[in-house]
Amino acid sequence: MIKVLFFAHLQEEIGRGEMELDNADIPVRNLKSYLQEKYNLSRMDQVMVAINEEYAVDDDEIKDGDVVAFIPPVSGG
Amino acid sequence: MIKVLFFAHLQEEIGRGEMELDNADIPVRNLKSYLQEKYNLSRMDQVMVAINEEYAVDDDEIKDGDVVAFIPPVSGG
Amino acid sequence: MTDNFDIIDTPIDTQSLIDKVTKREAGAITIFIGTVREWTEGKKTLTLEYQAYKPMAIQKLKEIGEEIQSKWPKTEVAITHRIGHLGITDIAVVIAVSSPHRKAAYEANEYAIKRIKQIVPIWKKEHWEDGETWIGDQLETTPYPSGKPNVKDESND
Amino acid sequence: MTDNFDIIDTPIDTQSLIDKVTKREAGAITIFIGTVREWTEGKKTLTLEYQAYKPMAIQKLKEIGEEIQSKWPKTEVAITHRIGHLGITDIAVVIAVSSPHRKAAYEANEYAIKRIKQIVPIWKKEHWEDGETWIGDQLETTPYPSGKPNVKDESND
Repeated sequence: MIKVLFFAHLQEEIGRGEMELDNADIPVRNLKSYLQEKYNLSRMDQVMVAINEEYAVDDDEIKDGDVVAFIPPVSGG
Repeated sequence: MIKVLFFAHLQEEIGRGEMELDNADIPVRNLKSYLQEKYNLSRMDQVMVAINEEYAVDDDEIKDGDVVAFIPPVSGG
Repeated sequence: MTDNFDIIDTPIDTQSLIDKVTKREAGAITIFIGTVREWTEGKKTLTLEYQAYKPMAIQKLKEIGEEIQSKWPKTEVAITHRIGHLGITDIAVVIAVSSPHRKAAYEANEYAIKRIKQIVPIWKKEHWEDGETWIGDQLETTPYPSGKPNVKDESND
Repeated sequence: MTDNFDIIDTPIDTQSLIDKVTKREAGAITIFIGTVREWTEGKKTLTLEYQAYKPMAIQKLKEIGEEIQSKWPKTEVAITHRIGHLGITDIAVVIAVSSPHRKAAYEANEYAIKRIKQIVPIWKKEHWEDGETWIGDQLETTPYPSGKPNVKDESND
């Protein structure tokens, strides 16, 4: 099981801020495509992914128990 | 009559912060030399003069009623 | 100095950040206060809403502090970002930097706000008279080819 | 905005300066706080004493505010300098600048402290363990050939 977090416009498009999935042992890229298609998400090419609170790249492998966060372009400050 | 103000090390060398003089109608340069000699003032080449709260140059004429301030290098902030 | 970096949902007390960085070795403290501005490029903001991925945001603020102390030795850094609903003139972020000398205090402070806008997972939703939008969402900037976000144009730029 | 510029002999309340520059048009406020540092080039400061030619100093602070508003439009500026005896970590000067955008707020703030050190008639006397000296007196810098003081090396430089 992995925990997936969504923020900002993604949270609104999906209708919730987190979900649990059993898509472990796949690269970030695949989870991204899967969710993009399933929820018809917009602007996913601008969205970063963090695994366990650290920025990850598309090739990084998601492991069982990971917390994966989808991070749209930040706008704090 | 003119009023003359001294600050910082000049105030301490002269022993007071202000005095009244009747040296009107002379340029700043002359008042400066007069006081430097009379009180044996140090580092007068670094000292600025203000007439009525505005920086003046050596050629500026001091007029009756002026307030003349001797301003050592400033060190605020 | 973990508690120098925080995300809160209540008003930020600027003085408490000043107190955190005040020390006998410091001759200069710089503070940056980001406030909610009413007008941005002709659009009137009514309120703002900030959302954060809080544990990661605090971690990233802490990393920014470490970057600063590495680049500008003998500095002390404190940053608090507010989340939730904010009105015009409300404070969204306060950055405090102390340093023995002022040049480092200015440079490090400006570096901090730039880095916040690059790497800290906080999002702003603008509520205008005619609608609302998550910023970042709206900017249509270039994607992140390197896997790292770029600096973007934001409220106090 | 004359009352935005002041010389006082009591502790400076930073928040009051923030309040003076806060406005709906501002997205950024920068604050500079000059504090009394304990060590300067190996010498230990015990206390400091600041003296001002008060009416001229307030006038010069006001002029610095006008220079800033002319160089960086839509800024608001407030400066208070403290005089008298100050201990280590006490605040000597606070500069607050607000601006719609942050770049101007940083630049204008740094400009203000530089100008204070050039043109505002305030003097600092250092009280060390082994004596006391008026700073400026001690620096042996070049004279002012142009009739205008130069920037000098000071406490928070």
